[in-house]
Amino acid sequence: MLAALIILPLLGAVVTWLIPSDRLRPIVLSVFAFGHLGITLRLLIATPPPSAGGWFNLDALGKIVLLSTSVLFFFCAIYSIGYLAYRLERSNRVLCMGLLICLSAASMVTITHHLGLLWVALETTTISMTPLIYFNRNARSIEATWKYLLICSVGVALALIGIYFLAYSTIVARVEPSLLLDDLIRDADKLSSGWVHAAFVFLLVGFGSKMGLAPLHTWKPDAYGESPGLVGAMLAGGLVNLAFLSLLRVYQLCLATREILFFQNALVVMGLISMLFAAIFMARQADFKRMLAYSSVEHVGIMAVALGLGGKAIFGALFHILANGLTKGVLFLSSGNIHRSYNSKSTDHVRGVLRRLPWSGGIFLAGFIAITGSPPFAPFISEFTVVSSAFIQGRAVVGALFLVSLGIIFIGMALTVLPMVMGEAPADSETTSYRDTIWTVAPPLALLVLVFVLGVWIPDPLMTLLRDASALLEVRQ
Amino acid sequence: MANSIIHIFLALVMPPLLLGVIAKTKAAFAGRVGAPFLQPYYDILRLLHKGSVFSTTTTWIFRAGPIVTLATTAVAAMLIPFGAHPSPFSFQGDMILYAYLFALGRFFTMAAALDTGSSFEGMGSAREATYSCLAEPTLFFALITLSRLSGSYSLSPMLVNISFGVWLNNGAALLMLVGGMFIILLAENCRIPFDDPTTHLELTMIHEVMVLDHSGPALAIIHYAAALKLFVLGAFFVHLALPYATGNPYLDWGLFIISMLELAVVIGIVESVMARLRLIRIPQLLVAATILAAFSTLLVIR
Amino acid sequence: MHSALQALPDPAILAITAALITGFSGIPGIFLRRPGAGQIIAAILTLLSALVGIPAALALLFAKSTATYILNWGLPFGSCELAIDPLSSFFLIPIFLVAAAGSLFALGYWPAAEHRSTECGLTFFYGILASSMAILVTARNGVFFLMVWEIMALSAYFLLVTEHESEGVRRAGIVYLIATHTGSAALYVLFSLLAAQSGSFLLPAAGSLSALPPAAMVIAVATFVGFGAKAGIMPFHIWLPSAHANAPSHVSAMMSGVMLKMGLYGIFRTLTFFHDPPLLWGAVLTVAGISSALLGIAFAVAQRDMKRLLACSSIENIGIITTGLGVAMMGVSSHNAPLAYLGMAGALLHILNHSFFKPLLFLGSGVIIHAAGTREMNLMGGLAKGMPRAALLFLVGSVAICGIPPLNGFVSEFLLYFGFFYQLQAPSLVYLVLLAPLLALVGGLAVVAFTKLYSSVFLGTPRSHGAAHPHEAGPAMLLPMGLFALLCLLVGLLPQQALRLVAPAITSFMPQMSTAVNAAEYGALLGRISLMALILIMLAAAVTLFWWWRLGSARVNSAPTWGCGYQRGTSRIQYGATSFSELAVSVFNGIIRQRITRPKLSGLFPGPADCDDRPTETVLENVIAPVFTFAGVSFAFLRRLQHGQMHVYMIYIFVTLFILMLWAH
Amino acid sequence: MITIADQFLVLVLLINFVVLGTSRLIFSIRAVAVQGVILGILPALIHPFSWHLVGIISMILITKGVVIPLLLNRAVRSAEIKREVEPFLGYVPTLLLGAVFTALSFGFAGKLPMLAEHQNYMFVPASIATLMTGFLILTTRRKAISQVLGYLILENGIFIFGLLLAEAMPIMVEAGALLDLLVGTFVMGIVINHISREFSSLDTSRLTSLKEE
Repeated sequence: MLAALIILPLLGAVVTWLIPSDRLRPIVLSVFAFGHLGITLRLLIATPPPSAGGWFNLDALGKIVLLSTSVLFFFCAIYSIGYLAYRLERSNRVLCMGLLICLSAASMVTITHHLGLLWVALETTTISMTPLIYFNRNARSIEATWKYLLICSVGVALALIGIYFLAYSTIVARVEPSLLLDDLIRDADKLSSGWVHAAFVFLLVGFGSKMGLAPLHTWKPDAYGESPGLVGAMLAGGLVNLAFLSLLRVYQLCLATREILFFQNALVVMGLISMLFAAIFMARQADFKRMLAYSSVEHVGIMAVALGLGGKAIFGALFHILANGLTKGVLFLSSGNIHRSYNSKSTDHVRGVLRRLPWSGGIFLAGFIAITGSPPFAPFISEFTVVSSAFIQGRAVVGALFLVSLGIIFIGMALTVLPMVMGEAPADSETTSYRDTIWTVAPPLALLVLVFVLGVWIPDPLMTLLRDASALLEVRQ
Repeated sequence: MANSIIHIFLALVMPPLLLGVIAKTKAAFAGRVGAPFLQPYYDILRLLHKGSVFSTTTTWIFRAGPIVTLATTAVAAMLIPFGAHPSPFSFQGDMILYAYLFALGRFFTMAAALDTGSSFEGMGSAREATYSCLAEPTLFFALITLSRLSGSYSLSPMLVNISFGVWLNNGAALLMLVGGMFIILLAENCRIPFDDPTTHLELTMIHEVMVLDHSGPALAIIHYAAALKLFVLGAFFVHLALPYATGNPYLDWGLFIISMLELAVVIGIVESVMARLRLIRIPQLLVAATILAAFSTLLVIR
Repeated sequence: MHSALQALPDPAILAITAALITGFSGIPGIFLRRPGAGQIIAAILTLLSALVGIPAALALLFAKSTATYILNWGLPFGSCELAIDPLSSFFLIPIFLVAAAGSLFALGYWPAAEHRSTECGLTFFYGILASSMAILVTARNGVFFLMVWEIMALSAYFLLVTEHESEGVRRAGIVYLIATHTGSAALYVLFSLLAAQSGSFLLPAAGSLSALPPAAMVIAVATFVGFGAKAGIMPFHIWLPSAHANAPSHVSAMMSGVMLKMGLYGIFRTLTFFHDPPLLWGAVLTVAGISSALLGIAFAVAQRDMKRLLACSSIENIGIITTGLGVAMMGVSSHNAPLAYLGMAGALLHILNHSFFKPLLFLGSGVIIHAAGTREMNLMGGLAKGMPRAALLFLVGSVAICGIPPLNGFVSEFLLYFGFFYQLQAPSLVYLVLLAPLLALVGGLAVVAFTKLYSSVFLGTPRSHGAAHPHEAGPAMLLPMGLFALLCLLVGLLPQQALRLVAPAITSFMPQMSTAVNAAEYGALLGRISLMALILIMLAAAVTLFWWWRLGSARVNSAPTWGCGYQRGTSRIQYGATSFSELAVSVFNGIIRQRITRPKLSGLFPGPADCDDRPTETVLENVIAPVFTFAGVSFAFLRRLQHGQMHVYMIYIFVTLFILMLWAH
Repeated sequence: MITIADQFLVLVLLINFVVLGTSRLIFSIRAVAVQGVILGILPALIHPFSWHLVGIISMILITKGVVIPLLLNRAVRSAEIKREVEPFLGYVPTLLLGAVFTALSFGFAGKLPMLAEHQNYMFVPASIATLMTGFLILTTRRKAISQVLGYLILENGIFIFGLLLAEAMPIMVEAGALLDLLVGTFVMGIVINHISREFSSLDTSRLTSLKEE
């Protein structure tokens, strides 16, 4: 069953490669996405035992990320049917293939407990996304692709060093050398602390740059800004979570090695820096896709702070994986519609969206409200959990900084989004034939509904899942 | 009971007499014989028998103005004690009602004035609005002082309480209060130096210009209401300035009437020796009154 | 009457159901194709819920008991309790009342036939706003409270930007949204700290927290900022004037009449948690309140936009209420029962009164806008002839809001005044009595503001073509106004009954205090006031009869107003709104700030020129805007970090690595 | 055997300096290729014979020694550029920095808690020094090709460290990692070709249109 999770998308990749028709391909994509979603749900209900040797083990943390990725991917696939039908001027073979390969690699990241394999899978996602960013085939997108590829590769390379250091620490400690998470955790207190420390730093920087923590985020606005809406959605809602999952693995290890305090503080500091960075860059942002990219920086910051705070905030971090992923899907898909319809990303030209694209505009507005942490949407739950636990733990300064940057971000986003969706379209704005259709509106709408439901009611199974997951990250004496 | 009847009777009958006395005093100062004391009564009666002209611009507000003014002033007259005698209607907190009744009258007077759509009336009501809300705090400082001195929350006790004994103890405070309240008395009743009822240059008037377009019975009502207002505020002032009281009720009524007439004479003297202030000076004088009253308050509550 | 009400099946359930019905009232309209059908259904549903909800609220109020329910929700913030105690039910009354009146008014004011695109959303969010407020006052779980609070704020925002094509509306919307969100941030802190104090997100029981620890101080500050921003207490009022001015009128009525009170409710509720709060809290509230009242009404005097004037007077009234609350708190702290009782009674009663006359005036302004097509008072005039009924109702509102007898505004202010005077004999805090003259000044300025409003709109002759041919409003619009006017009159004439309405809420607010005073005494006082009011009315009637008798026996003819000797007098030479308040503005210059642009006139025969003066938003323009510009500039500087040079991005990565390495070892 | 390995590592370090010092792209590509070949041989020296070792070695040799250099050469040809002109930092300073970093890394490696049998070999210092070289090239060179080379050298540095823990790294993972590097560089090559078509140059200082102003 676990194997199917990996193989099915690969199969799909092959099929999409063989299919000649650009019209047919997205439908096949959606079919495989649906299959993947089905398998995912099946696995969540009936979880298989860890594979022999413990290489593959779908634990609670993996489940959460797998679920959010699979759901998001499914809706992106549906969206691609309508979207790519409009973009028939160029072949979407590579796009569909890349998406499916990325999905397979992502599934691998979620189910493996072997750090080396984790790294391989993660690097695969990075590479498989590269051609997708270049989908628009213009100077800006090639630049974005180049920066994305090089910075992420270097970052992940650093992560590889970190993993090597861990491995070497086992050798130095003369325990049975292994990169299996469970073995490492078992022998944690024997490992030589010097190497482990260094490893943590390298892993933090490596996965952090993949995740987009400031100041390692520099590739993000370019990549998100220049790639098509659904690729942006996968990057911001999917890949970010994978990197975060890798960070969670490291966190588990830290917990075992009692080195946690440094790691937590580092996370809090980097998270706050990321939020402040995002706040600064979002104010007066004239390109709404770049704005979304910075919002993604903000939200990885939130997750990092939550993880660093520990305690109850862990729940917030884990729930934010879902909340942020789905909401980012809403925003990027609807912004893709807006971008296509105005053929511009500049807020000078994009005005009065509610008039031209009532549905996309409304969804985008709602997504803005959701992502800035207003009820009744899911991000509120996680963000408030973080704030309150910060104050309850007596770390008022962290809480205050957190709130301040949230406030600035809200103001910045409001000043960008509200003039965009409201008012009248300016006379000089380009008019295209692109309008809301059921295929391009339904997916973001469905995601929005999900975000809303999770904002008012967390189903019991999900709640237990989150509880188990946060149990894995509790400090144990 | 008898006292209440006398009270109401005085309130009904006496007010125009004060105007007559004031006019007579001014005439005496000017070396003229002047109109008889009862001239105001004649005027009012004559006006009551005249017909009326209503501007086509106006609505029922224009008609309501005089009525409400008179009614409110009359109720105020029911609350204020005359001389040593408590008022017919007296309850805790009545002084607040007393102060706010005038506001009601003012609201309708101004509205009625503006109803005519004439710019002169507009001017008048703008001035009235501004100056009266400057006068408001002074009255309240006075009430605070009196309430503090008498230890009660009702006009009758707090005014009747004033006596020479109180003057001996709180001379300074009461002196300032008298000063402040005299200014307010003149201002509220649009006497010189604030306003000159007898001038015929509308640009300079406050109260008179607001009632330019009223005629006949309406004007009569307005004149009577104005006289009554002077009477009511005067009664208030007399308590502060001339707190005579003999034990004998009838003598007290007499004393009250006499002191009201004294007040009228004093006003007359002031009007004959002073000139009208320029409009821009008026606020300063009113603020001065407020400051006086405020100081008296501070003196008694410190 | 009470027994009859208590015979109802559990009133608390009824009230909550009513709230939910209101919330769903807008939904049918979304699916109905025919324009207007949804609106009518919404109006009917809202009216129904009011008919159910208000009696239920009254029953709960007089039952003096607290009904508690546990809502089963899937969120990890402890159990979600709903409870209705007298304080909640007291606030429920205006919510249901104004909501119903507004939705009825909307039928005439915002007919779906003319506003196809906007009506649906308007009706929908209107219902959400109403029901969120109704649920808010029952919420007892901090997080649930916060969620409902945000929903309320957001739905208000969407109502406000209904006409988002106009730049002004968008600006107002953004200012409102930013202000309310900043307030919410303070509330995040508040509820987190409360949870830290009490150990759960359930709101603490009354008097269960101590005010001594420093956290309590932070809680107090957060409360003041968070809820004050919603209530519009100075200096958090910046969003209020433009928001109220730009919203559709029945929405303004809802916001000003009820939504501001939710901020006050928050303050009330939070203060109940603490036993013996420090004197400072009451003092701060009092100072903030009286200055809001004074500055608010001063701003109002200077306004030219009718609805802005009303909005500023909302600031004033909120200020008066806050003063009352502050005084009451000082009474609680100094164990001075009468002061506490009078202050609280005045505050609560004024909340009720303000939710009667302010909606009346805002609905009236809607009628006026329909008739004159503008909000600019200098362009109106003489509307009373075209719309006598609306004019009469509006007059009632204007007199009531000035706090003049015999209407309801006076009653609440009377209680406050009496509380101040009461201090004269009190052992401590004698200086509170100095609030009385200040309040008197506020009253005086209010008279200026509202004579200005009423006269320049309804009286005189029209100053523009738009205002020349007004038409009377339809029953759908007049009926709600009439209802409010009637309530104003009733409370004014039977204040002792109104006091009985308030008493239970006071009891629940400060149980130990209210036993120490004998409320009957104050009831008797108010009885005397109602007697005097009746006498006043009878006297007025007598004078009227007398005058009619005189007029009957004399010649009455009519002529145009004397043109002051001008040869060609136009209606433009009347005293307009601005010219009326000009003197007051010049006297109170400094408190009232105006930007006057005077033309340069030269030569013997200068050409046509115009002089423009408009009131300035002091705080917004001189404090907030500069901060934003500064932030913008400094951010623009920092944004250079993202300069596109990739090799420098690489340096970022390695520098981060290096720093972390140093930190780790 | 391991002593021989050390000699090879010295070679690796020398190649680092060559790449730091030269401006001719083709030459530095070849240098990196040689470095890759050396790294390919090294495992054979330190690990006992086994078939999967053979597999790995052959793979390394093919990828690092043949495929990647070919790719880069193609890119250079298509872009018709010969040398790296005016780098952000001149050659002499870069060389000096490289020397300093190498020295530092030797010092640093001495402090690390090493396994006794690794104590007196220069795997760790060599790998750190190579890492640093890669970083230097990444941050100082203008041409996209040079940056790819920098990335490759960085990878080589990591690879050297990886040699120490063959028993911890299973063959599968090793292969996967290598495959990723190959594909990654492959994609980079493609991207470079696109860049040269788009901008008719490989000058990355032209790739700065995406920024905040």
